[in-house]
Amino acid sequence: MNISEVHTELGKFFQGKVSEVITSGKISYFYFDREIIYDLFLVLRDKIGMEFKHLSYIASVDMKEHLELIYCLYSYRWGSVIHLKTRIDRGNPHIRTISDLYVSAEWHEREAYDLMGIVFDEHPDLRRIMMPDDFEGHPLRKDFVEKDNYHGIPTKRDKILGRF
Amino acid sequence: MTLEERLNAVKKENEILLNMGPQHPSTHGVIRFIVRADGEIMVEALPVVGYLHRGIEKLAEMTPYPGFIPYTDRVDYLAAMFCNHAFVMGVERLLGVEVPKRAEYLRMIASELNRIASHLISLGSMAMDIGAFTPFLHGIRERELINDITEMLCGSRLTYNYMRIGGVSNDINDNILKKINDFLDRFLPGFIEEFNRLITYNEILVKRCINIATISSEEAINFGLVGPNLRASGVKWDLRKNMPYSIYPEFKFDIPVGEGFKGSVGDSYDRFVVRVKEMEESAKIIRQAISNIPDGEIMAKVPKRVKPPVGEVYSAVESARGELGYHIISDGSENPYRCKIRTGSFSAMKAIHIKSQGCFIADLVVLIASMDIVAPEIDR
Amino acid sequence: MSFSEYFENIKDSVVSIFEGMAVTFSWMLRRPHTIQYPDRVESGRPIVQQKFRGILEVDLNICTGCLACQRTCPIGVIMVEVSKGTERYITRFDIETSKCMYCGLCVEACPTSAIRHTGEFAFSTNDIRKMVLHFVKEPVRPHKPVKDAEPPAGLPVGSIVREMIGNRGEEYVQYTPPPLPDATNKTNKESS
Amino acid sequence: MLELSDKILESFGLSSQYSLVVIIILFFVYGLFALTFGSLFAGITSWYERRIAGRMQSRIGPNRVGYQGFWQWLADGLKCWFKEDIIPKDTDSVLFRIAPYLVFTGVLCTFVVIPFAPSVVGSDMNVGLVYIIAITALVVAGILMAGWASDSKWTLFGGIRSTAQMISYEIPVALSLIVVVIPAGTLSLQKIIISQGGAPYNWYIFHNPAAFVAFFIYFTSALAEGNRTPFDLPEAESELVAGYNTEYSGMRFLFFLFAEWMNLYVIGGIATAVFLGGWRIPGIAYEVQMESIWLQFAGFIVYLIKALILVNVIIWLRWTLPRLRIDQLMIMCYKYLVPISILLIIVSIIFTILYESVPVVGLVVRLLLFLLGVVIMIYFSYRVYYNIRNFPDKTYLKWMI
Repeated sequence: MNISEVHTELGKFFQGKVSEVITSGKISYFYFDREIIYDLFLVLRDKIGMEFKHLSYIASVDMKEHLELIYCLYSYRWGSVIHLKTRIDRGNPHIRTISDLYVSAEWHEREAYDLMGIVFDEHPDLRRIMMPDDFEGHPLRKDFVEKDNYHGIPTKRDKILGRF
Repeated sequence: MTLEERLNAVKKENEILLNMGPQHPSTHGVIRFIVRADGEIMVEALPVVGYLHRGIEKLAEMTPYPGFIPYTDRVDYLAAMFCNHAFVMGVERLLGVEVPKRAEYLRMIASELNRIASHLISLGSMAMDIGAFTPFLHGIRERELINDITEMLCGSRLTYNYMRIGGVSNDINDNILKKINDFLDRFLPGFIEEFNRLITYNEILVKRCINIATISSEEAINFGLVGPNLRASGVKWDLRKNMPYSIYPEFKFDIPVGEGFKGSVGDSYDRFVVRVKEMEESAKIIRQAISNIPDGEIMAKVPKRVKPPVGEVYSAVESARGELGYHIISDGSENPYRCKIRTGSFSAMKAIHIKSQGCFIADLVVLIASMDIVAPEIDR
Repeated sequence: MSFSEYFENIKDSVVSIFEGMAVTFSWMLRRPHTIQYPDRVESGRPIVQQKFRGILEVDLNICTGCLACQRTCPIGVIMVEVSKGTERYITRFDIETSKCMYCGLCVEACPTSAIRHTGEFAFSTNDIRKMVLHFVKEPVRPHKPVKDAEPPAGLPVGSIVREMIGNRGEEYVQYTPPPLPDATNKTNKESS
Repeated sequence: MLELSDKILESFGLSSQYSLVVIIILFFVYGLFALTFGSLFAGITSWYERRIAGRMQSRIGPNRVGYQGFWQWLADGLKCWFKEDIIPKDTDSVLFRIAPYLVFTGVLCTFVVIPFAPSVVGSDMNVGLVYIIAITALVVAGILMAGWASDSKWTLFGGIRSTAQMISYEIPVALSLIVVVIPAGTLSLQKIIISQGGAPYNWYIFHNPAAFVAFFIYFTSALAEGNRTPFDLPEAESELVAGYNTEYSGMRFLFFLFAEWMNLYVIGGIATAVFLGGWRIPGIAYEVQMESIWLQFAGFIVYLIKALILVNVIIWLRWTLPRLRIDQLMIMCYKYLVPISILLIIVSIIFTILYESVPVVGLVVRLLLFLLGVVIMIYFSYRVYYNIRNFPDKTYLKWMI
């Protein structure tokens, strides 16, 4: 069940909302709109022909003008893997959570929230996962500037050799 | 919302709030569990992670491709060979470089040796958490022999930095082959049988591990478990067989799957036994590989300054802790634009959080050890 | 909990404890694998293997000053300064062993393998600034590699570093790069 | 002790009204002997245990302080003596201070009854065994105090777990000892030893099948009494950091360790006295042994060797077996040990009656059981040989390196 069959299958359910299959480098993926995320993953997970039951990871990428979320799904029954992408504008980075469909999504979404600042609505426990709770800013963004010190601890190391 | 709010929201009055803090003998590495216990029975063990977050993914965006390889060792320092292999394979796919056969063999031998070493530590520390200290040291003693071999092969005992984009850094010689043979003769029939007699069939360990945190196969897939944890729940999925990479199709080895050896399918005891069986399989693979290493050079022609074309790749490797994958997005420059690292222990933490409800505090220790989580893999 | 299961449990635990004790007792009669490291070193087994990546060392007679090592180091631990002008001198070659992660990328990048890993690893000091190894005592002319002749064999591996590690006991003295012999042209970069 | 004091009185020719003074001096001397023997034994066992653990884990163990590290325990003792023992801020300081001494005295008091040699014993009470079981209750109180007073959740867990464990395991200890008291007819340890014959097959362990099983039940439940693996739940490092003695440091912590290692000898001593024929030397009658001083000393040595063998087994068990969980511990006590030991008492009664009516059956059963013991030993050494043969490491018997 490779990506193009999945794409045609989904094309029937979500006409306008699913973009064309794009292959860049060694991965082929397609974009989908933010609103249909819940139904899309419900179909992907439970439809007999697809059964993508294992959500491998959610990668958040900062494409400078907008943010992107990459979902990677495995179907153990058919032994296939597909990647889906969705665009999120930097203004209000909101998207619905899929942690009620995939339990593993909860922590991946928390990481995306913590490091990239994408807020997942109806997430059961949206907290920072890597950074301390009172940390401002989202480190993985391209425009993230690190402050000089955190609670008085200097974040820049003293330069012995003047190089780094 | 912050941690305090989360805890106050669910606080009941007759519960004890125990802090199995970052420094605790049985949380493997720096992980903290806030245990809400009612007497000995746990209501919830809330994991708090992030103490070992070095921001390797952010560092990837600042270092050139060849320079990033030593960082990949630090993602999972107990099984560093797999991290190298996954990253290097990803970049080679982007560049379209064909790795010489001999290099593939050397990579595969080093990785399987590293899998045995990692399993020895995880089995030993599980036995130690349950109280038996001797199997841990027997495991460490065998691991020392592997450390010597890798030290002779690539110069370092833990963070190997052995693989390069397009091949491997050092070649193997007869001395190392002889040492590997000695290790295998010692390991396969002798050590594993003795380890089983000493601890695997030990009734106290069996009683402590059966029916603890039993994870069914649907649950395991939904939790996103990978590697031995997934196979112990009865799902026959191993990247080396189902999505073959490198030269694994040329070798005959089978995938141990949990069948409820003493308790039910997918309990902690199954995970323990599946890891022991996996060590045997790895030893068989190495034995097949040593006998027919092709000769040839060990490094493909790769430009000094690696600049892969624009594009993305996701390369995954069956590490000791399951699927370890690098999602590399390159924009044609010298540094990767984004490098997402997918590790096995990250999703295993969620399984621990859910499965810890309702079992004893002593079982939380068994559950953590049986999931074989390692702090650097979670926090990256 | 039927009767058979009751006695099954007892039989299992007795047999498995019996087996376990037989295994540990058999180890009582064997030689321990650990050796007394500082006092007694086993002759057969080297402490550190031949290819061990220990503390870095630079042999300046065969260093061509090409700065390849400085470029490949992912964390910028090597600092080399070569003076501009007609006669080029290597005025500064420092390695911060406290920050180095011994990954070995610089050794591979060096064309004449001037920089190399030694077998030394015991190097602890009470002041971290002492861990910065300054290899240039007085400015040295970079080595001109002859086209096809293989590079001349430098000093034995480890000799330079062993001497440096040896005198780590003295007080720390602030390092000042040595002046050029005839001070014709200033060094290209002021060390900040 | 009383006859001893009368003998001394005649030898000095004093009249009997000084007997009270002599008895007090004798008790003081015996107390000192018990204290030094106990602490010396605890110290040396700590070094011995770490060496044995080392060899079992193919490493060396402490061998720097003195010849083969023999003075390691003295070094540890002095270190703990000079170490600052911190009393955390909001602990219940009175209980916190008393707890270690309670535990230590609890274990030391059992030395009163342990028969070192035919005439050397604190006081040969005729309620010896019951006294031992009663005095260990002091240890339970001490541990609970330590657990509660250190005012931290972990020590509270450790304290409650260990009290539950020690109280519930006193029952199988008592019941399994009664199995031997029935044929012996007396509770005092000296008389039990006297009623056993010298030759190994006359020991009470081979007296009847019930006593044979009772030995193993006594041994396991005494291990649980002394908080030793596989029951070292209270100070389970992997879960409770260090159980009830987490907050202790310095000399107070050492008292807890003293108690634990002294307890080893108590377990070994009682087991040898009751089951393995104490200081009886094979082939020598009791009366002959009472006269000559040298035979009494030989009796002391024989007693010591038997006890040390058992202490060795205890240490060996610690480095082989994992730890039980708290509910498995309780199940094992109330579902397995207590019912079986009650059953054994009945079987022991039947056998004692049988032996009264037909004496030759007793001899036959004893020989058969002795044979069974020897067979077990042979099978065990075969298993050890099997292990040695199947692993490439060669044997190496130069013990101390």
